[in-house]
Amino acid sequence: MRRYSAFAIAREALRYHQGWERAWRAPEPKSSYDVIIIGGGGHGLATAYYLGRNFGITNIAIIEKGWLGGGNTGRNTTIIRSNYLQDPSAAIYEKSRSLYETLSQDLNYNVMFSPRGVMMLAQTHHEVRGYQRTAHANALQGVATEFISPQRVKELCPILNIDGPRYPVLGALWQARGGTARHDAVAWGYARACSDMGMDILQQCEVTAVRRENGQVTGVDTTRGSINCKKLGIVVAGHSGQVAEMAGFRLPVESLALQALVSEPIKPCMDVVVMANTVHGYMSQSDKGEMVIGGGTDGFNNYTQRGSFHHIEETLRALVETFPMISRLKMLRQWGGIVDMTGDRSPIISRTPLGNCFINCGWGTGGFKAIPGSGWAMAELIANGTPGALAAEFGMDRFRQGRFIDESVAAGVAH
Amino acid sequence: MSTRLASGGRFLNRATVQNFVFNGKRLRGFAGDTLASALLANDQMMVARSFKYHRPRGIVAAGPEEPNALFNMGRGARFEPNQRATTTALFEGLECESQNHWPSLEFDIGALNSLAAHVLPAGFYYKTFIHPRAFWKHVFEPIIRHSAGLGKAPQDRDADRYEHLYAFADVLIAGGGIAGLQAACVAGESGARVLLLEQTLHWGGRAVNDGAQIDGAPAQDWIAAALAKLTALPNVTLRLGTTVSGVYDHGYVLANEHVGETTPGDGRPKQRLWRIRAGQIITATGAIERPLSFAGNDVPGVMLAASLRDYLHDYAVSPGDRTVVVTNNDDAYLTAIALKEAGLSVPLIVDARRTLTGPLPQRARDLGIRVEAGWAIAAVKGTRRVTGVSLCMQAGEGGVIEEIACDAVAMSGGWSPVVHLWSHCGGKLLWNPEQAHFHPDPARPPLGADGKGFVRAAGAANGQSQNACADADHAARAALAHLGQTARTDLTLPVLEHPTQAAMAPVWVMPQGANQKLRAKMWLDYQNDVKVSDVQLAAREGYVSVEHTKRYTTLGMATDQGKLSNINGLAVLADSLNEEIPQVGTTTFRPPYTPITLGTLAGEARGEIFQPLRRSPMHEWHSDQGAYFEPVGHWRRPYCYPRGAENHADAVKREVLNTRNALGLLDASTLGKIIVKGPDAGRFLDMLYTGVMSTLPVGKCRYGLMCNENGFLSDDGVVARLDEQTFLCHTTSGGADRIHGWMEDWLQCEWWDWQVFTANLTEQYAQIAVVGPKARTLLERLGGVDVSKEALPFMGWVEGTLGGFPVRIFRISFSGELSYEIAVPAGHGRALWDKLHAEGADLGAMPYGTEALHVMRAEKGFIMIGDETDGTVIPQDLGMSWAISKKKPDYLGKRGQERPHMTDPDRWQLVGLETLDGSVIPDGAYAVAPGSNANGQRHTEGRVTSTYFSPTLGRGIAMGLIRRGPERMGQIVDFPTTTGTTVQARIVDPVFYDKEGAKQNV
Amino acid sequence: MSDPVAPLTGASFEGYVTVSAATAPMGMITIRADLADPALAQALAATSLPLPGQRRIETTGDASVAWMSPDELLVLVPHGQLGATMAQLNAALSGQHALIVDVSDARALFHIRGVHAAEVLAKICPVDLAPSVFGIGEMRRTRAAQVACALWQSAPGEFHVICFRSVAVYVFDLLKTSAMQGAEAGLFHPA
Amino acid sequence: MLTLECPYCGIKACETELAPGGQAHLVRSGAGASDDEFEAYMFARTNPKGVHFERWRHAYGCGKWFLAARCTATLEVFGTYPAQTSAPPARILQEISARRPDERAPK
Ligand SMILES: Cc1cc2nc3c(=O)[nH]c(=O)nc-3n(C[C@H](O)[C@H](O)[C@H](O)COP(=O)(O)OP(=O)(O)OC[C@H]3O[C@@H](n4cnc5c(N)ncnc54)[C@H](O)[C@@H]3O)c2cc1C
Ligand SMILES: NC(=O)c1ccc[n+]([C@@H]2O[C@H](COP(=O)([O-])OP(=O)(O)OC[C@H]3O[C@@H](n4cnc5c(N)ncnc54)[C@H](O)[C@@H]3O)[C@@H](O)[C@H]2O)c1
Ligand SMILES: Cc1cc2nc3c(=O)[nH]c(=O)nc-3n(C[C@H](O)[C@H](O)[C@H](O)COP(=O)(O)O)c2cc1C
Ligand SMILES: [Zn+2]
Repeated sequence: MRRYSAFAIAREALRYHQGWERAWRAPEPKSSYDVIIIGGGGHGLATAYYLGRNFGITNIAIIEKGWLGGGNTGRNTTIIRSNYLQDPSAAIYEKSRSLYETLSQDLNYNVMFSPRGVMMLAQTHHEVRGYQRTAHANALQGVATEFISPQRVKELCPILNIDGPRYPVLGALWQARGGTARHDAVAWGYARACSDMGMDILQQCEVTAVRRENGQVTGVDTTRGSINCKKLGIVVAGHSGQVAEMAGFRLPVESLALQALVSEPIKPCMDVVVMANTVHGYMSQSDKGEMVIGGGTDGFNNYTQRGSFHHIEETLRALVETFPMISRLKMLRQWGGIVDMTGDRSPIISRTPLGNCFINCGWGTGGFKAIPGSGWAMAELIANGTPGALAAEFGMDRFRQGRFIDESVAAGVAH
Repeated sequence: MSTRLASGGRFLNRATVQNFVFNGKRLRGFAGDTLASALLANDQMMVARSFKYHRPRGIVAAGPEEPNALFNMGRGARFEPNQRATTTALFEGLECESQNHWPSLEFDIGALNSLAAHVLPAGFYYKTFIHPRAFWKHVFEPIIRHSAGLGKAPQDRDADRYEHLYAFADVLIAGGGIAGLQAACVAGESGARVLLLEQTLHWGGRAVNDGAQIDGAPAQDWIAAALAKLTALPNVTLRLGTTVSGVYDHGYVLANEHVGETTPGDGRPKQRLWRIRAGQIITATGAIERPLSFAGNDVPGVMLAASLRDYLHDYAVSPGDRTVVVTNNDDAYLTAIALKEAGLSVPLIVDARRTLTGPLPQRARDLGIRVEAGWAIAAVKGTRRVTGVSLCMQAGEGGVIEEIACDAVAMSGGWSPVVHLWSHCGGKLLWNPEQAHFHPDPARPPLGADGKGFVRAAGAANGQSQNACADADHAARAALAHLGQTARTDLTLPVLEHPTQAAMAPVWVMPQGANQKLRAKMWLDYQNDVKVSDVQLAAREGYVSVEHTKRYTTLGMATDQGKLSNINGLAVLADSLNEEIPQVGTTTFRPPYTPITLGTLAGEARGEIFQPLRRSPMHEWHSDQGAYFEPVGHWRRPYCYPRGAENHADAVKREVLNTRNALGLLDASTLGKIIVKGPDAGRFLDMLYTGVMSTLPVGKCRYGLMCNENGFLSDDGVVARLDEQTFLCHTTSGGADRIHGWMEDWLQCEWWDWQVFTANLTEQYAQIAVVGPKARTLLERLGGVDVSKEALPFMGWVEGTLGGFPVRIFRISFSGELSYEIAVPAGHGRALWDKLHAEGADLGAMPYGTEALHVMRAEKGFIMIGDETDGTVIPQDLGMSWAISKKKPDYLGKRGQERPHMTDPDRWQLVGLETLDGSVIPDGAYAVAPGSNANGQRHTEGRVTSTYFSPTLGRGIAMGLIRRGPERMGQIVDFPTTTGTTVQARIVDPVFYDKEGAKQNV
Repeated sequence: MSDPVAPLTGASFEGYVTVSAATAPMGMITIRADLADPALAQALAATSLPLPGQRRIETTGDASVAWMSPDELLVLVPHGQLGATMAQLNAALSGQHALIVDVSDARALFHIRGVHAAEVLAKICPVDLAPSVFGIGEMRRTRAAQVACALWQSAPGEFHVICFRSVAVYVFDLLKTSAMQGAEAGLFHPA
Repeated sequence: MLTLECPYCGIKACETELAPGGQAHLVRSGAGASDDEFEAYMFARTNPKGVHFERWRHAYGCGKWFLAARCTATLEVFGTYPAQTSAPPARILQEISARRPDERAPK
C-alpha cells in the first residue's frame, strides 16, 4: 500500500494525481474464507481489521450489500464520547474513544478525529443529579469528565442561550476529549487497511441465506454466489433482524428510523458538541461549516431510510430555543437511517445459537463512537470463541436474566 | 458590460425605484427585480468566492439552482446568511454583502488556495495532516475550519416570526408553469380540491420566454386566461412565492411560503410553513438547464443560456454586450436570437454537434449570427469577468483554432427534469438517452398508504416539455381517477407549439479529448469547487459508487444540492468507469427542495409557546410571591419561596423548620388523580399495584407501588376507596398521564372483558397539603368538617364542606407531620389557598416548595420515584417487600421480579447513610469497594440516591442503595468525590426522623 | 361559598378573528359507558339528552352532549345546572356499569369567532376544517400544537375549543399568535 | 408521516395524533410463565421487513388503542381494526394476500 502523506500528495500533484492507486481492491469472491463478516459498515470493517491486526487472521471477506459505509456509518451525526453511566458501557466506549485518538495514524488515513469536547446540558434539577452521578461513575471508570457550571458552558459555547426562560442551563456534563470524526473516512480508512492486509471487500453483494449444518454455519448465499466460511460474524445494524432470521434465530431487536439534518454551511461559530436532552436536540458544527443536527427516532418499525417529519420539527423547535441564532440558518438536507434498538437500548456482542456464528448489533442511535472498540471486542469474540472483558456483559442472555445495561437512567440518551 | 436595457422587462415596474446596498455600495433597481437581476443591471459580474479555492464567481442562473450568488443579508436581528440572490425579491432598503472572502471580494487572501489547487484535489485531507498527531486538533483543523463555511453566523435572537398552517387537498400541484396550470384547470374544473403552489412570484414558468404558442397565440394569453378561470373556482387555492419543499409518506407535503420577507418589521410572519395532506400530488416543477464542462466555465460572465434569456426578457438586463453562445442543443439558439433581436452582439454560436438540421440554427444564421458546428470552447479567458474564449474542435484535444473577445458566455448542456419531489419518497427514475436526462419512471412511483402511486409528474418535470399541456392533462385525469373522482370530458386540450428543436447531443466534457490540465479547470460543482478531474480521481481511487464519489469529492453537497452539477458529474463518473449512466445511477434526492430556515421549521413554538407550560390553579400566586420554579414534566412547581435576601438553601431550611414546628402549605395540585370504577375495579388494581387494593375499606387510603412488566418500579401513590366500585388513585406529578395511559392500555388491550372505567381527574382538583403541628387548628378554624383524630384518623379520608368549600380531605403524610391533603374543584383552588393563608397567618402558615418536601420525606426515609428509583430498581431493593403481596397469584411485574438477576442477594438495597463528619455526601456519589474489574474500572458497592442537609437534624443525611445494605447496619462505606476527597458514611436505618411515627399519628 | 373561577375568565383578543375565553365556568360532565348499550340511550332520554352519533355534538336548549369515543360522552350544561344534571344522570344510570364525573374545573373553553376562525385553528390543529368538510355539529378531538383539545363549530365562523385547564394560557397564547393581524393566510377565504 | 384510520372515530388521523405501541397480538406471560415464554413475551419481536401487525393509540383523539397491518418497507397500510381482537381479522389477511400475493405470512 502506498502510504498517504503531504509529500506523496505534492509528488502526485506534479502529474495531475494520475498515480494514486485504489484505496481498496475490488476482488471477485473466493469460494471460501476463514471468516466472513456480513456488513461493510464501520463495525464490520473494524471487526475485520482487528481480526487481522490483533489475531493475524486475514483470510476474511467483508460482504456488503450496497456500498461500504452506506448504512448508519454513512449517515450519523458523528458524536464520539464515552461518558456513559454503566460500567460495561463506559469500558467499551472509552476503549473506543481512546482508539480514535490514534486511528488516523494507525490506519494511515486521516479520519479527522476532532476531540473538541462534548457537553450534555443539564436543564432540570433531575438532570443535574443524573449527570453528577455520571461524573462520579466516570471518575471511577477512568473516563475523564466533569460537571461544569453554566458560566463555563457559556464560555465554551457562546451561541447557547443559557438563561432561556423555560429551561435555563443549570450545568453540563463535559467530556473534553469527546468530539467528532469524519464518518465516511472511518469506513474508508478501515476498508483500505483491511484490503491492504489481503482481506476481500465484496460490495454490491447481498447475503440472502445463511447455510447451516449441525448447529454450525457453513457459509452464506449471496447475490454474487455462495461462499463458505469457518466462522461468521453478523454486523448489519438495522438489518440484524433480517439476517438473524436467515440464520434461524430471533433477536430482541426492532428496526426504527432515526433522522438527522444539516444546515447550510456558515463560518465557524460553535467549537464543541452540545446535547440538550431535556428538549431533545443535539448539534455540532462540521469542519465544512454545516450545523449537524440529530433528530428523533420513530416509534414504529420502519425500514425506509426516511422517518417522519414531525421529529425534525420537534428537534428544531428545541434547538432554536436553545441556540436562538440558528433560526436564520437553513436546513440543507435531511435524511434517515435504520437503527437497531434492543430491549435495554444497549448493544449486543454475543455468541448465537449457532456455534461458529457471532453477532454484533443493537448499537441503535449511538454506535458510531463505538466502532473501534466494538470491532476490537468483536474480533476477540470471533477469534477466541468467547467474549473478552469488553464484551462480556453484552451477551444476549442478559435479557433472559434481567441483567440489563440501561443507560437511560441517568437522564442520558445514546447518540 | 452588464446593463439594464432602456426598455422591456416584463416583470419590472420601472415607476418604482428601489435602493439597495451591496458590499457597502448604494445601488438602484426596480420593483419586480430579483436581487440578482438588480446586481446584473448594475454590472456586478463578480458576486462571490467559491468554497474551497476562493475563485471569483458570478451569477450563473436565474432560479433556485444558483450555486454562486449567496449573500449575507440584512443586519442585526434580521441578518441572514446564504441568501440566494436569484430567488430574493428586491425591496427598498435591502442590504447585502458577499461571503467567503477576506478582506474583500475583489482582494481575497483565501484566493491563494486557488494557486495551490493542484495539491488540494478531492479528498486531499484524508491523505494528509496525519502527522504529527497533535497538529490535527491544534493546527490543521483550525486552519481547515477557519476557511470553511460560507456566510457569517447570525448573532442575535431573530426579530422575525414564523408560522405553520395545515392544509388539505385532493390534488396538490407543485409548479405553476403551463403544465401546472393545465393540471389545475382539469382537476379544478372537475370539482376536486386543488392547491397550486408556485415558488416564483410569477405564473407561467418557462413557456413565455421559450416562445411557446398555445392555441395559436402567445403562451402569455393562455396563461392569463387559465389564471382567470382558476381564480374564479372556489375549490382551487393558488399561491405564488410558495416552494414545495418536500414530499413525505402518505401524501404529506411541506411547502414554504414567503410572506413578509420583503417588508421586514411589518408584523407579518416572515415565512409560513404549509403542512399539507394531499390525496394526489402532481409535480409540474419543470426542468433545469445544465452547464457544459469546459475549462474556465466558472469565470463570472459564464451563464446558463436560458437564464441569460430570462434576465433579458423578464428584467431587461443584458449580462454582456458580446455574448458567445455555446451549446449542444437548439434551445440556446433562442437566447442568441433574443440577444440579437435586442440589438446586442452575438459574435458566435459554438455548437458541439457536428450537423445542425433544425430551423433554429437556420434562423440564427439568417439573423447574421455566425454558427460553428462541431466546435467547442477550449478555455474561457479572464479571471474576475469573462474577457474572451478560445475555441477548438469538440472532437479534439483542445488545440486552439481561434480566440474571440466577449464579455459573456451563454452555455447550455441540455435540460434535467426537476425530479426531486418525485424522488423524495422513493419514486424511481428512467434514463432517456435522446434527451440525456433522468425522468420519472411511471411504473415505479412513490407508494402511498394504499400501496399505489401518489405522485405524478407532468410537463417538463416528466421529460415532456414539448408536450407539457397534454401531459399535464393526462396526469390530472389519472390523479382524479385514482381519487375516484370523474374528470370533466368537455374540456378542450390546449394546443401547445414550440419552435421546433432538433435532437441534442450529450456532451459531458468539452472538448472530448481534453487533457488533465484542462479537466482540472472544468467545474462541475461551482460552490464546492469540484472539477471534472476530481471525479476522475475518485473513480481512479475506487470511490466508484456514485455515493462514494459524492462523499469523496463533495459533488452535489453544496447549497444547491447538485441541481446544476449532478448529471454532469455522474456522466463524467460513468465515462471514467466505462459504464452507462443509468448503471451508475443518481444519488438520493432528499428534502428540502430548496433550503428552509430553521425558524420556519420551528414555527410559532418560541418563547412563551415554545412548549406548553402547565400551571396549577395557584400558579399566579406562586409567581407573585417570587417562587423559584422547577420543571416537573411540563408543570412548573415552586421549588422554594425565597424571602428578601435569602438564597435557595436558606429558604428551604426555613420552609422545613416552619412546617415541622408550625404550619406549612404545599400546592400539591399536580399530583395525578385517576378514578377507577366498575365491578372489576378491585381486581384490576390488584393487577396494577404490587399490593392488594381490593380489600381496602371504603373511606380508607392505602399506599401502593406500580411496576412495569420488567418488575421495575414505575410509580407510587395513595389509593383511596370512594365507594364499593370506585377507587381514586393518586400518582406522581410526572406520572399522571403515563399511568392513565398504562391503565387504559391494559383495559383495552388485555383485559377488555373486565368491567372497569377510568377517568383522569388530575386537573379537576386543586390539592393543598396542610402540614405541621398546627394543621388541625387551621382546619378547625375553617370549620364544617370534623378533622379530629377519631373522625378522620391517619390514612382515612372524608368529604364535606370546609369553610364553605366542597372538599375531600385525605389524612396522609409525606413529611412525617400531622398532615391533611385537601382536594377542592380547581375553580375554587386559588380561593381556598388564599383563605388558608389568611386564616393561618397567626399560626405561622407559610408555603413550602418541592425541595422542602423532598428534604422532609428523606428525613422520614420515604422513597421518591426518580430519586430512589431510576428504572432499574425493583421494590424489593427498597426494602418495600411489605408493599408486595405474597398471596396474589399475579401482578404486573411479578414474573419479571422472579428472574435470576432480580433475586440475586448481592443486589444493592436501600439503607440510610450518615456521614461520619456530618457533611453532605455529594449527589450521585458511588461507594467504592476494593480493587478493579478486568476493564480497569474501580469496583463499586453502592451509590447515594438522595442526599440533603437536614435542617431538622442539623447534619447531612442520605439514602442509598448498597450491596446487601440492610445486612450491614453500622458498617462504614467510602464515597469518593469528584474533587479527590472521600466522604465516609455509616450504614443506618433510612428513617432519620420520628421513627415511631408519633408525629403524624396525632 | 365563593364562586368557582374559570381559567382566564373572559380574557379576549382581537386579531383578525376574535379569541375569547369563556366568561364563566361551564358545567361539564364526562360519562363513560357503552354507548352501544340501549340502556344508555334510555337513561339519557330520561334526562332529555339525545345520544349523539359518532363524532357529533347535539344541542338541545342550553345543554349539549358530544360523542367523545365509543364509550365516552361529554355533557355541557350551564354551571348552575351541573349538580342537578349529575344527579339525574346518576339516578338514570344507577345499577349500570357507568362512570359519571364532573370535569367542569378540569377544562378551559375558548370561542373563536370570525370569517377566518377556521383558518386560525388550521394553524395549530392537523384537521381539515374546510367548510365543505368540517360541518357544523361535528366534534373533533385532536391536538392544538402540542396539547390535546376538542373543537366544534356551532354556526358558520363560530368555533369552540376545549382544552385542559393547566394549559389554558398556552392555548390562549397559541390562538392569539395565530390570529395576529397581518397573519391572514387566505386559506378558506381570501385574506 | 403516516395517516391511519381510527376504527372507533372513523377519521384518518395524522401520525402526530397517534402514539405507536409496538407489535400487536403479543400474548402476555405473567406469573408462572417459563423463562422462554417470558423472555419471548418481553423481548422477541418479529421486526419484519414487510407486513407488521402493530398497536396504535388514538392518543390525541378518542384515546383508544387499535391495531394496524402495515408494511415496514413501503409504509403501505392494509387496514386497521379494534384492539379487542386476538388475531388479525380475515378481512385484513385477505387484503394483504390480494395486494401481496408473494409475501410470506408473517409469523
Ligand atoms: C441519524 C443517525 C444519527 C446517529 N448519530 C450518532 C452519533 O452521533 N454518534 C454515534 O456514536 N452514533 C450515532 N448513530 C449510530 C451509528 O450510526 C450506528 O450505530 C453505527 O454507524 C452502526 O454501524 P454498523 O457498522 O453497525 O452499521 P451500518 O453502518 O449500518 O452497517 C451495516 C451494513 O450492513 C449491510 N447489510 C445489511 N444487510 C446485509 C446483507 N443481507 N448482506 C450484506 N450486507 C448487509 C448494510 O448495507 C450496511 O452497510 C446515528 C445513527 C443515525 C441513523
Ligand atoms: N427546451 C427544453 O428542453 C425545455 C425544458 C424545460 C422546460 N421547457 C419549457 O417549459 C414548458 C413546460 O412547462 P412546465 O410547466 O412543465 O415547466 P416550467 O419550467 O415552465 O414550469 C415549472 C414551474 O414550476 C416551478 N417550480 C419548480 N419547482 C418548484 C417547487 N418545488 N415548488 C413550487 N414551484 C416549483 C417553477 O418555478 C416553474 O414556474 C415548455 O413549454 C417549455 O417552454 C423547455
Ligand atoms: C456528518 C454529516 C454531514 C453531512 N454534511 C452534508 C453536507 O454538507 N451537504 C450535503 O448535501 N449532505 C450532507 N450530509 C448528508 C448526506 O448527503 C446524506 O444525506 C447522508 O449521508 C445520508 O445518505 P442519503 O441521503 O444518500 O441516504 C451529511 C451527512 C453527515 C452524516
Ligand atoms: Zn379514535
